[in-house]
Amino acid sequence: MSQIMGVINLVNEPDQLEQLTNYRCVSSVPFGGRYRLIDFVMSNMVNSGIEKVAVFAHTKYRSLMDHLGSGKEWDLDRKRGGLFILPPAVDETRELMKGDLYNFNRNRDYFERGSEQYVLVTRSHQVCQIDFRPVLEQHISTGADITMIYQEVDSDTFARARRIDVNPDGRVTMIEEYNRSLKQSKKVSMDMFLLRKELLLEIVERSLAQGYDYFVRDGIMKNLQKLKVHGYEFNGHLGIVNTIPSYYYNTMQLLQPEVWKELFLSRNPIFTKVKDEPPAKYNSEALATNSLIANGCVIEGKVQNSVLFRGVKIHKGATVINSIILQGCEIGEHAIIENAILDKDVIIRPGKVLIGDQTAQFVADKRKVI
Amino acid sequence: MSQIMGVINLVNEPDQLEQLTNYRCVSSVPFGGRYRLIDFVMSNMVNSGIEKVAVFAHTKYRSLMDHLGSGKEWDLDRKRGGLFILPPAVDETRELMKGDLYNFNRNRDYFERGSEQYVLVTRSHQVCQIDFRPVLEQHISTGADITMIYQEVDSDTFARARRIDVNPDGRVTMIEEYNRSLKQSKKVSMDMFLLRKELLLEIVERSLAQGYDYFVRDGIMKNLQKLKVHGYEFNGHLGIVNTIPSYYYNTMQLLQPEVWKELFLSRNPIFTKVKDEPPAKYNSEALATNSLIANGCVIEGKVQNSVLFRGVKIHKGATVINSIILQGCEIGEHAIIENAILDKDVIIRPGKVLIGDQTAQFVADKRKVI
Amino acid sequence: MRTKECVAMLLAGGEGRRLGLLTNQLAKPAVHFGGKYRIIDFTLSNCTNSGVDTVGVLTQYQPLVLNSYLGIGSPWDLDRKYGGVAVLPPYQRQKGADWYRGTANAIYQNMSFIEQYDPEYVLVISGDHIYKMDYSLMLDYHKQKNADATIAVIEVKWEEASRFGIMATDSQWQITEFAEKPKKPKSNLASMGIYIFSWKVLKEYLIKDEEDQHSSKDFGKDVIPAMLRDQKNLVAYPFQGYWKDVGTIDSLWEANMDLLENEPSLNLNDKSWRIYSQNPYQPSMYIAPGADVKRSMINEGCSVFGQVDHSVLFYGVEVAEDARITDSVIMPNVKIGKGAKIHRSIIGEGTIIDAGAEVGNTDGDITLIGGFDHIKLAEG
Amino acid sequence: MRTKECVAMLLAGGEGRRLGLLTNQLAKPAVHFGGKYRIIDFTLSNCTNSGVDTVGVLTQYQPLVLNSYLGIGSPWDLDRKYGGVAVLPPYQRQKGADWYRGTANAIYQNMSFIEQYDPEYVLVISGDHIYKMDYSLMLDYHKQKNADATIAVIEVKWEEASRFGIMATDSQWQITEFAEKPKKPKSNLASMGIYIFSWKVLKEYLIKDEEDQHSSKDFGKDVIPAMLRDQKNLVAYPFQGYWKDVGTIDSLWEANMDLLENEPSLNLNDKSWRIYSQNPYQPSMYIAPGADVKRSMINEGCSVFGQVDHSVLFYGVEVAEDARITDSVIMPNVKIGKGAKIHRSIIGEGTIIDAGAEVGNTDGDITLIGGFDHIKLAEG
Repeated sequence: MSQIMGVINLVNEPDQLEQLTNYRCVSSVPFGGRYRLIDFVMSNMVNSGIEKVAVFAHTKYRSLMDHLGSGKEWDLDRKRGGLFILPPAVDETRELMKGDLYNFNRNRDYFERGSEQYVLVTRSHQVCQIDFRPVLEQHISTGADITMIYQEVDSDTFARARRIDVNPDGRVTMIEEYNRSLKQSKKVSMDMFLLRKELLLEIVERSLAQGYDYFVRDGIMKNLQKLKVHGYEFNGHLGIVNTIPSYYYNTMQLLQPEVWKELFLSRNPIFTKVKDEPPAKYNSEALATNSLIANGCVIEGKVQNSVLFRGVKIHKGATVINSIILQGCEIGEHAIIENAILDKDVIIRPGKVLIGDQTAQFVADKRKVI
Repeated sequence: MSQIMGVINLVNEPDQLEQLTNYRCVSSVPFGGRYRLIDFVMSNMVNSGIEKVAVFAHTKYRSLMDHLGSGKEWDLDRKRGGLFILPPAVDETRELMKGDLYNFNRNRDYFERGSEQYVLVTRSHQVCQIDFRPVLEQHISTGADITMIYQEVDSDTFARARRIDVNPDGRVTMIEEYNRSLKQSKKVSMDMFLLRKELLLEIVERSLAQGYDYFVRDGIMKNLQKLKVHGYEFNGHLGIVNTIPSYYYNTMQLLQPEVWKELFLSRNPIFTKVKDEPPAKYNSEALATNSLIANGCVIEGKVQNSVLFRGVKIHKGATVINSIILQGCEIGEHAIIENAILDKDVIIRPGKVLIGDQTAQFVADKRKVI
Repeated sequence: MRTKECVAMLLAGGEGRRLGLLTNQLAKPAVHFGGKYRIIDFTLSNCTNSGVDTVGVLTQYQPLVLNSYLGIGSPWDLDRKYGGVAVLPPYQRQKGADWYRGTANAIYQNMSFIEQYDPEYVLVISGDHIYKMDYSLMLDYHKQKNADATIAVIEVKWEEASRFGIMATDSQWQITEFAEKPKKPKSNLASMGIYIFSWKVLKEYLIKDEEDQHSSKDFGKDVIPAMLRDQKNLVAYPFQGYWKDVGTIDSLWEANMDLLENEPSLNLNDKSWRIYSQNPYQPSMYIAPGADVKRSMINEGCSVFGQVDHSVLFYGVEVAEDARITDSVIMPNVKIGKGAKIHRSIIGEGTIIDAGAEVGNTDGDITLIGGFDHIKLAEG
Repeated sequence: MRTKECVAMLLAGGEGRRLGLLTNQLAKPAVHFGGKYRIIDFTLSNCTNSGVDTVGVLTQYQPLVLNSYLGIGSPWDLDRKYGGVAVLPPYQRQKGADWYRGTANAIYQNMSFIEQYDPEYVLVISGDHIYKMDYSLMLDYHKQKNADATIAVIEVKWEEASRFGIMATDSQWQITEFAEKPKKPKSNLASMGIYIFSWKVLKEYLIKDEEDQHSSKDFGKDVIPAMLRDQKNLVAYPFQGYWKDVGTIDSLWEANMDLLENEPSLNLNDKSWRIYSQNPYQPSMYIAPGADVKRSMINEGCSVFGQVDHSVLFYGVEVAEDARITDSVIMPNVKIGKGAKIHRSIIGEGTIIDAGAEVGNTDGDITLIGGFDHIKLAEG
């Protein structure tokens, strides 16, 4: 049995995904042709042997609930443990404005009932393949109070993320607010924290008693002197996805075969909700290169440097370049789509031309007919 | 395939269940030793062949979600159709104050996607065994726009319910507000309405356009002249449960063997969430009469005219009379409980004496230690 | 307990000898088809789409893969509280043990399974045909004709008729004659191996047939002829549409190729009649720069760097640069090396084709490579 | 694919002849026990509570009830994406077909099932004992002792020792001798029929044993003695606690009665070690005014108007007024008429006892009434 219980904390998750989160929360934004963002951290937890995962839902979580269902796809539809989707108590509407620690407190039950010693608190917008078992090993061997996972990045992440400083002993000496001084450190927090359950509950209680209600800002950043916070460096591929530029950039990263392989062809699958779509169909005029194509697609035109979600239909003579086309879209004959993100079920009429810029993509809302 | 889609409408469900709904909505109030109120209407729908059921959740629905899960226990965890738990969109908090038609409108999707011609709109607090198939037959044969189910009652229901008048042709001529003029009619609405999907959507649209947002009050009562509303008389056992007196009265009704048999031993089971409790255990000093006892109970004392939920422990020398004891309660040695309703996990210390009145029961909150 | 109006019994015991290496470790209904499916998916999806929610699957030969594939039927929405999929292997009774000795005997041995649902009708189908059919319409027809047995029939080419069970009917579709693989067929109406029986009648004939020492315990050879002799009301149910027995390598290959038409007569993209299947965890397929894919079906988890023309690729297939695949069926997890050439072939699951190797010919017979094989570059 | 450290193989093929009428239509592990359970629930719950999530269940005799009872293992939380419960009946291969010819042969025939998980250890258990045991502790012990095979043992009464497989061990619990049902037992350490093997070693011995023409293909009689002869490291794992073989009517009755103590040694109310079972849809039990229930376990769906003393009632049992039941086990859906008397009996599922009828005696042998019987009032 795992010693860790997982918490995927969606309360006030940083969100600058604009139209993509009009009708859904960050965690349920479609990503990578057939997934939703939350699939990555959920699968990472399950693949690391974690058998109990709570999702602290907050707002716009209807599509998330539909996606997660009973947790069956992640083997989390268990009698003991398994998946717990914990929505906020909506009858007290003022509480929606409060910080995440307030939610943690409302869910003390979840923590107290489990026999697990450790809690892993994460967000849902980190795209990666990570094994949490070595993190626990390091946590125990360093004797840290809290172990936070970070990555040293070379370039801009295009996302909202906190930079941190780590001293040579591995201790975290500073955590900054989101993007406040972007270039000071190359170390980016992955917003994943491992700590003993008792400590977490203590932080919740102490912070709330003092009127503070944010886990990272109030519970951890303010206590860096008192608490021994260690960093765990993650070296695999990482995509932090909470802005439109980071969404586009990290999707296009998947077209590098080594990234695609690391994320999807390791021995640890990324699980997601099953759809019964037939294999993708290419007809005699299909012309597809450097693209990811999901099942249910029918390709009769040209597709280049693009990611097509399930059930996309590209009609004859149509061209799709450098674009992300979500589930169920239909691109009419001879239409041209370039540098675009089309949300689900968008219909592009024959002959239409939509061209965005590499740095400012054309984004079409769900179900739009253009 | 059924021609009916079900909607269990929890928006502003009449609730005077006091402490029992402090932490849960009406639909998830425990009832009858091992059920929750919603089990009855859910099972009735499923047993009538309805394969698609939406629950329009509103407030305090966390325990409801936990109870319903994926709908597996009702065989509603289906790829096509099945159970849909539709919470309100909590990010727009003002909307929680609005009437149910507003919710219907937000869920047009659910209605429009189904191929079913008819919608059955119900509440969750009617305890009965009803087959909806003859209701549809009558609906078609009378050519009614709306068929509403009612019962002619002899005595007070102790509940909040609307009285109606039906003329000799079966047409509903008047629907009153809750309990406004209690004794005018003996016909009580069971808050179950069958109508064509298109008509429902039309009512939603028209009412909202005029600024009205309550289904029964605005959509039906105001249109009794325009719409052909027929009554369907239900003759089986009925318990309307939305006040403390009606909760107590209708629970005690279950101690009549003919009521117990009609509700639970017909060919149509009342489905509920499974718990893995062993059979009830009676030791050498047990003395139990005229009671309902669920699995997991251990009886070492005296139980009389009472309903014990799962996992209740009655210690030696303790006495429980005319009471309803919810799941997980423990009654200490030589304690005396009479005319009481104990919510879940209440602990009564040895020797305590708690005696309520037949007309005003002693009610103990969940997890209280007395 | 509640009753079921119609219970389906799916014969999935076939060894499928004519599929050679493909059925070495696998019952025929479990053979891969159409880039994603197994053959049995089509019959099971027909059941669920027709509202038939109780299906007994009779297994006997190499059932391990099939059993674990079927599970409790969730992929086909057949995991029902009451009914659903039940796998029915042969078993021992107090009187002794029996393997199934023919299709009719297999049903006979499972009469108690059927009886528990007290059905009025029993649908008997097999797990080795590719087609989409609404059995509920056939049941309506059976009732309307007041039949004792209804047999679905399809017109086949005259020259192929002698390979099938052939029916002669009157103008009301009443069956007047039934001949199993006749040398000189009197009609081209072939049995599709899909029967609806009124259960009372079938039960009587199963018991009679079981007692008959000379019977081979087969529906086509024994039970149907016996009913005809007794002048039971047997009617034919004419079916139009795609239907294919994929019992040979050639027909399996052909049925796969049929899917590659621009408008195939078996439409897998029809949302009102989905073909359900177990979905393994695979990412979207990756098409590399320089790849060329035409007239093909490719499943998730594939990566294509080379050329694929007029072929079907199952999940997890890798096609390296400059490899070329034409007119072929590539089963799951096959790895095809750089510059390899594959023509008119069926390549079994998990096989590795080395760089530069060649398999098959651009015309003539279909080449079959079994599963988990390793094809090396021919020397010289 | 991922591997599993330990795979369990559960032998559930037993016909259980000594349980007479109860196993007419039912394999022994499917026999009802304890007011709510079937015997196999205990082993399956032990697996899931011990973290063993891959269980192959070997069936052969009358498996229909057992198969549909097991489903995909959801009641025991064993419906896993990878692993979980798999029902393994005998089957046909290309080489031919075989029924299981002994416990070792049953495992031998399913080696490919085990190998797919590439386990280090295999836990062999049977489905006909009542006990609660944490197999993970036994596995820890097996590893710590660096054993090739570990056999769980329990001290039995000396006079009963000759009914069991008896072990002699040294002070380190190393097994020095193993005798199957010895006439003159050298110890009272009995095998509980629970083995952990290192898979590599077991595999080698299964293959050897299969080739041995003289072997009866049994763990206790052939495989363990062969290992001992070769001086493999066999250790005993001493178990303390409740354990009962319920292979006879007497022992089945006794084990049921054991549950009725005020503090039974097998505690079913332990929330940290729940015994899981399929839960039929039944309401709370109803106790009428005038009823008297003492020292008993009564399941949901029962209605009691009469007297019940020191008895176990399964679901759906009706006890009419003035009926009196003592020292008995009443299986599901039995209807007991007014004034009927039942003493020291086991009444099979669905049986009807007419008003005024009497069954059993207040002392002496246990009376067994089979399922779906009808006991009428004796004349005169």
